[in-house]
Amino acid sequence: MSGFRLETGGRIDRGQPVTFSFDGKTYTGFAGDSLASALLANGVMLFGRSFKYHRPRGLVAAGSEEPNALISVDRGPGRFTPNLRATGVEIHDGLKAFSQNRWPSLAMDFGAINDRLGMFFPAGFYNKTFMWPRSFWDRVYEPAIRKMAGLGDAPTAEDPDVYASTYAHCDLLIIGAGPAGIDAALGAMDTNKRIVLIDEQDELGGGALADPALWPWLERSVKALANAANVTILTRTTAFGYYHDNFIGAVQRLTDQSPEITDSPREKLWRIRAGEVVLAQGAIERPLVFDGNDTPGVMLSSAAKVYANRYGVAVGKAPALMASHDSGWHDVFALAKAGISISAIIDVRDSVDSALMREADRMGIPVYLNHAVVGVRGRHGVSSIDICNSGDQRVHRVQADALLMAGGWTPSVHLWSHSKGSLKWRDDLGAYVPDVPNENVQCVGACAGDWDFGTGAVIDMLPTPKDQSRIKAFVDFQNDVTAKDIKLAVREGFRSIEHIKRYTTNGMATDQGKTSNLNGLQIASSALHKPVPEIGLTSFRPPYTPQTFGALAGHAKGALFQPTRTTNIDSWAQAHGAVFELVAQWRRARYFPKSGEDMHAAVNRECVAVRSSVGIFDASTLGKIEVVGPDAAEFLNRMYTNPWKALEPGRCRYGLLLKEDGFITDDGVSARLAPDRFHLTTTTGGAARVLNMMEDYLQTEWPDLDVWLTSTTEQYAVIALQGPNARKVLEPLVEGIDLSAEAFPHMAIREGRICGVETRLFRVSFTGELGFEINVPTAYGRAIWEQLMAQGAQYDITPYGTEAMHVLRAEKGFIIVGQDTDGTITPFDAGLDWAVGKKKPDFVGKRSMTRPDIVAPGRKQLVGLLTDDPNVVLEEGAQIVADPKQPIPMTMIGHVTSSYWSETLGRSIAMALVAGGHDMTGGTLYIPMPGKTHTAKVSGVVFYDSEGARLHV
Amino acid sequence: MTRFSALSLFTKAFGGHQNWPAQWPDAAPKPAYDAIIVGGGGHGLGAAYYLAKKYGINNVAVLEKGWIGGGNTGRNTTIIRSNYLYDESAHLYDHAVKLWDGLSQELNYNIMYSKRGVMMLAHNVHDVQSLQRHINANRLNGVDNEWLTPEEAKAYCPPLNISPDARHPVLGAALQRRGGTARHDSVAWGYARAAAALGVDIIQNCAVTGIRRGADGAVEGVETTRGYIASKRVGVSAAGNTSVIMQMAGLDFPLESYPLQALVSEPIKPTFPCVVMSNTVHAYMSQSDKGELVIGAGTDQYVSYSQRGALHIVEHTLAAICEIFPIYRRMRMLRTWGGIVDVTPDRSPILGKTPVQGLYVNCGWGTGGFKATPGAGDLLAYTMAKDEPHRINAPFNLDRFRNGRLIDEAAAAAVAH
Amino acid sequence: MILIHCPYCDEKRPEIEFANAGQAHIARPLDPSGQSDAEWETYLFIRANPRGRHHERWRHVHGCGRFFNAVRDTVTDKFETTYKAGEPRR
Amino acid sequence: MSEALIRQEPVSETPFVSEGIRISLAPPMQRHALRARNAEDLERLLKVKIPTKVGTSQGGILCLGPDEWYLRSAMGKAIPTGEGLPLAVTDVSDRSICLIVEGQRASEILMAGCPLDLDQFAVGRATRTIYETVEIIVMRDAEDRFHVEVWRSFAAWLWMAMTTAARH
Repeated sequence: MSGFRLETGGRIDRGQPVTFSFDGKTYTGFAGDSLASALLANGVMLFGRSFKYHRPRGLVAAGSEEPNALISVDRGPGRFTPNLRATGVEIHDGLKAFSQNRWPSLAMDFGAINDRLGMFFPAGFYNKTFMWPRSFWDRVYEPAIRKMAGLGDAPTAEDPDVYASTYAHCDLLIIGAGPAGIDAALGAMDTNKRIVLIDEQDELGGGALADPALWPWLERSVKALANAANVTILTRTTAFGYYHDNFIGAVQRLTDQSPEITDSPREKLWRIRAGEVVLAQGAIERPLVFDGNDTPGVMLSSAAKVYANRYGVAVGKAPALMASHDSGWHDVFALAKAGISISAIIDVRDSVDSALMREADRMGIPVYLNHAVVGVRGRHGVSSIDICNSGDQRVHRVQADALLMAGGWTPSVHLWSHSKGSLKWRDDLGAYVPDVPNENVQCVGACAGDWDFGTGAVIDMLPTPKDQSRIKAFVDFQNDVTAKDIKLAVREGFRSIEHIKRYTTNGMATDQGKTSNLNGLQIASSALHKPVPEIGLTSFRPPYTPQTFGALAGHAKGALFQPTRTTNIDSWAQAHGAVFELVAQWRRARYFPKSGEDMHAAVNRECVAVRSSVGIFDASTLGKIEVVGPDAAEFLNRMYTNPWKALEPGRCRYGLLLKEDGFITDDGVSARLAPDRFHLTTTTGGAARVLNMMEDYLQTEWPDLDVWLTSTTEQYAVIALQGPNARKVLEPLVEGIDLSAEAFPHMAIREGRICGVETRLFRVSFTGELGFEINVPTAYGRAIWEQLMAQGAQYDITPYGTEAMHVLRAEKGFIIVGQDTDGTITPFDAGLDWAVGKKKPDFVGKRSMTRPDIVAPGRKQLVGLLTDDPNVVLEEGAQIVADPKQPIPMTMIGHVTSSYWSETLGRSIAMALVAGGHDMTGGTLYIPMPGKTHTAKVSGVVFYDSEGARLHV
Repeated sequence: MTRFSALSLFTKAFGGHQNWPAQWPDAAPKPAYDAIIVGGGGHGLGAAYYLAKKYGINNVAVLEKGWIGGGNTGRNTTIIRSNYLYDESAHLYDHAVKLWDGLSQELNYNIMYSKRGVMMLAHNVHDVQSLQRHINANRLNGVDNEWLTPEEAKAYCPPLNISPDARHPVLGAALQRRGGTARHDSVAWGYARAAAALGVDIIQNCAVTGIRRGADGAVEGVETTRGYIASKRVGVSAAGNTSVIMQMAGLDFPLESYPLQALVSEPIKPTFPCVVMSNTVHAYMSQSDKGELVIGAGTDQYVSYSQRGALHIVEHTLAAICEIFPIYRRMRMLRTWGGIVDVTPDRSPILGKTPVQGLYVNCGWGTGGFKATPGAGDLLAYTMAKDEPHRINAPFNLDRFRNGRLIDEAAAAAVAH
Repeated sequence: MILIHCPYCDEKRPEIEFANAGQAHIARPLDPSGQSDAEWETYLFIRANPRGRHHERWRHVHGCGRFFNAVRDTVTDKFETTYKAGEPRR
Repeated sequence: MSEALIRQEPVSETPFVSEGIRISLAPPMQRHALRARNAEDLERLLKVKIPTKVGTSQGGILCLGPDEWYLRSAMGKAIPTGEGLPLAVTDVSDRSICLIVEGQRASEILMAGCPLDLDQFAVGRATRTIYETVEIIVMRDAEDRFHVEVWRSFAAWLWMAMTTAARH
């Protein structure tokens, strides 16, 4: 009643025994066995439990279409993989496999109670119940449903394996290395085309692997291809998706077949661009739909042939065949030749090719034409079958320990359909075949419907005298979809095949309907009394078979996931204990704690140092753009809100950039180096966006302007030296620049040398103190920084990070775009009226600022906030109300954008966007927080040195 | 309408489930209706249902060019939440969340609304500020949303990687406990069944090919592949295809349609208890009741109606998922699919009247329409019934693109300095 | 990943080198201040979004850096042609 | 004094060597972005021949776009700025570093992350392109040698990505 190893035959290496385990029990197979064939050879028929009813299930197929035999493999910590098909797992010494979806054991599964209660769980049952009492859904029903569902267990530890990825290019990509694919490769081998031949199995051959007569040809062909310099062969590789313009995704499995765990990649993603694609993916045999067709031991006849001829395994001692197609006859003849005794051939047709009859007769196999299997005896394996004469309805029993199904063939048009090639229905095949291509692609062999398997009858399900509403005739084995589920769906008004699929879940299991879609269509067609082409076909979408997340992520893991950009000075900060933050793609030093300091203490110290002596800050991440050409000033004048034409060379200006919708998108201080050369700065996160925006206007709107833009963000390391002692630190190191206040005023730029290195030295300040920003070629950034640190030691120079920078600028009321603005703020809202050139006829965003809502009263405007309790530091993002006593939902009139403790002022400060805020100065606002409502007075945004006396020294 | 219950399931089981009636009749178009909804997704079917249920307009047809629920309703990642920043958005989405609660009972159809919580991750200081702002605004708007430390986030969602060494470390999260998921197909089917029971005609395989307007410019009816159908009230709820329909009425819209992909893993036993979203890393995920990990990918960059996305989008999405949840690296992608999302300039929807009398629109939900389904349906129905918007959808008018009163949630999450 | 013919590089290059830049042939008004609110709205926001033949812009940002125009079918995603910025609409 | 200052490079100055592949940091050089409507304007300024076919190189000058060139020259060579002329010369010497990728597997390693068909990329060709998400300029210097220019802050990532691919 179960499978066994044949004395001879197969492509396995009988000299190489392999020991493995399944559910803790040790078995032996041979090198070349799949887990399925090895277990079958050991008499194992029961492989798993079905999704919904937990019915015992055995093998249906021998390839990647297998719906039932899903197992988990454990290769050690973090290397647990659920839901693998036993048919695709190559055995190796020490392989540990486990069955799934059963408790406590595969043979005795409590979940099988669902099968007994199956009549209450038809398709869509969950829509109809579990609604009362209402609160039970979240707490009782849903958790129970979730626990019953699912297949294998989830992994619980991080996968230690690595994955690789690559692009590849070829002139001819052949997918599928059965006889048709190999012929295509041989035919093109002598051209100068670069050919890639891929196949999902561990060796080339496809269907030929189960046909010993073809093995000599196969060996010759594989050798020829392997020796051809222009042919790349990828085995264990699944082409899973066909994307635009002949771009194919494929995953190659590299290490799972090996007993050793190494650090080489487990799988590799191939992203292949092909000139021409040949699809030779073959066809998949269709099961037949009848009561008991899911009993372990009922399988595809082609699979039985694969087990016998490729693996040397008999699926039973006396299998019977249930056929509607000639191919099954040929398969059992092959089994008979391999020494397996066939108990009967049953065919639903009333006549078949006389040659088949003669051959069966010659082999002494009893034949029952015009008969159908109507029942299968045995729970964990087949013991006998009941067959019924379709004419006189007489039932009689046939002894058999396995039942093979031959229901015809379904061409594998998955990738063809991914590529948006059209399909046409062929009544004679009962299948869709490729029609008009959408890419440079052709289908050859069985996937084009071109095969020599003979012919067959196209039926929805086997005829039966039983009450069809009482039998379980499965269509989708894994998802437990029966013929009556499909009929129920139709009865309930689901008429589109997509609806039927979704309502019944037919074809939505991990085998993606490879064995169930066409049977489902036929049954729906009968139920709807409409021909199949009028019902349509569910769309095929990648992947062809399930693919590992890790493989699709490729190398992008850990540090390779996304680049972390660092400045030239970053290594110094790291060495000096900086705490970092991530800003856009950059890593920036946030503060430099001394031993025992928390962020608060460190930031206070850093701020005080800048105000009282001198601080040093790495500003290298600021975006920089060099704008060069005779029309440079004209261009900037059109882009920015401010006027630029009159700016003298050697001077700087704060620039405010809007999008065309009138809202602030970026800002920065820029310098005119020469009449035709500007050095722009942007925010850190805005660098790429601003350059792209400027290029867009320049290339598209104003192509007549003679001006060019070059990103210089990474050309310069930028060191901000800020504080009353900044000049003293700098002076000894600089050559060729007079640093005196008269010669080098605030908002000026000079070129010269520092420590012998060329520098663009800005006198600018984002802190309100005397300050310089030293631009030097990036490679010297750290060296110059260290020179400044050494020179500044006498002034106790203090490195500060982005957090202190934020506090210092907030004390001065300088905004940070993206924090104090949020993409809906105009210059007027932000109190930056002064930065808008009133006389300019146009600039980007100007027109939008006169739209009705932008000029309407009540817009949110940037103000300062001083809490009544100076020790309260408001939460950034806290909401502001005028009336704290109102009920929820409250009318919020604004929110806190920036808020800090100012050590310099000995109190908290905040900035906020408040509706009509510019007219509220001195008024009291409320900030309701959990447990306490804070009060604050509206102020200007400049909290420190409002005259700017400290700047101009 | 046969009432659904455990009892009816039980009794019908003994009849072999032979006598369940159609959940909605497959209607043929009548010559005229009091109102027509173009688009048989959740939003459109919901609008038809509420027109009949709440606003007394029962002579309604829903015209669907394919099969109901076949557009974005059946192609999304089913996330439900309302923790939006701006008052307008918070009110709009919270209106929907309130309707989600109890919808199964109201429709007598289990749409499997699962309040498992939606967690949004903060990966940098800017994210923290942005989420805090959301939480504060939500609190005063009466919308639940709370801050979790990394450890609390991990306790709520154990697969989360909170290592500070991660490329995008988790600095905290905002959790809306009322957020969650629902079963997308069931929403369409449940509304269809309930609407049909109130007299609404659900007409599938009926594509609108033209909009007929009278001499006064007002809508008179629609041309379809199944003939002309008259109605003085036409509501368009056609997601990605809105621009095409609106052009039939001579209206150009501020919309662009992009492919959006999503994917699921093979089903596994319960492992992922909530919904997690990360805007910085660009990934979001939940686990369906069937056991599949449901993952949203990004949009492709170009306008397309092909429902076909690119591989590199999937690569980036799964790389992101594997960074946040490294235990799933060996999981396998089972199925991918694509939808067509219509996106407005401020990425907020348009829901209200149009310049054409009698023509109403509900569109522009971008990647976030599913969560709004009951609310959008109700508000479209209100607007069509009263010929004026409800105060909740009044701000989501077309005029905002002219007067500048945009509702730009994405801009508020804004740029980093 | 679609292949895009860059009219400046004169070869087909992979999509990830490019950035889509929205609908083509929307010229910025020469005198924005003379635009009505409705005209300005049309310029800023109204888009054809056709199902079928679509004029769009791309920038070969990780290539030659140029913006150019394309005609592409939005149902098949196939390009009909691409041409340089400034050339007449095709 | 600059001789005394240490240049800090973002990747190791020790080459990565594995079977069929060597990846090393090129010595410092000058780099200039050259822009003009007409190549002749640059030729007049620089007194050298400027290649005009996009994607090619000649004499250390890469034609990256219809109005964009990339000049690589030895340290210390004076490059005029062209002030007042209808063109732009911008010093970007330190913006990038150059990785030299050489050996039989050079194109294979590059194609691990670069979507171009580099096996068909003739010697002398040069173009800006991308390696996964990072922009690079790739030049084929010889049959088995490529120069890869990458912005400094991305260099460490690119080094790691390419050496990882090479190990695989």
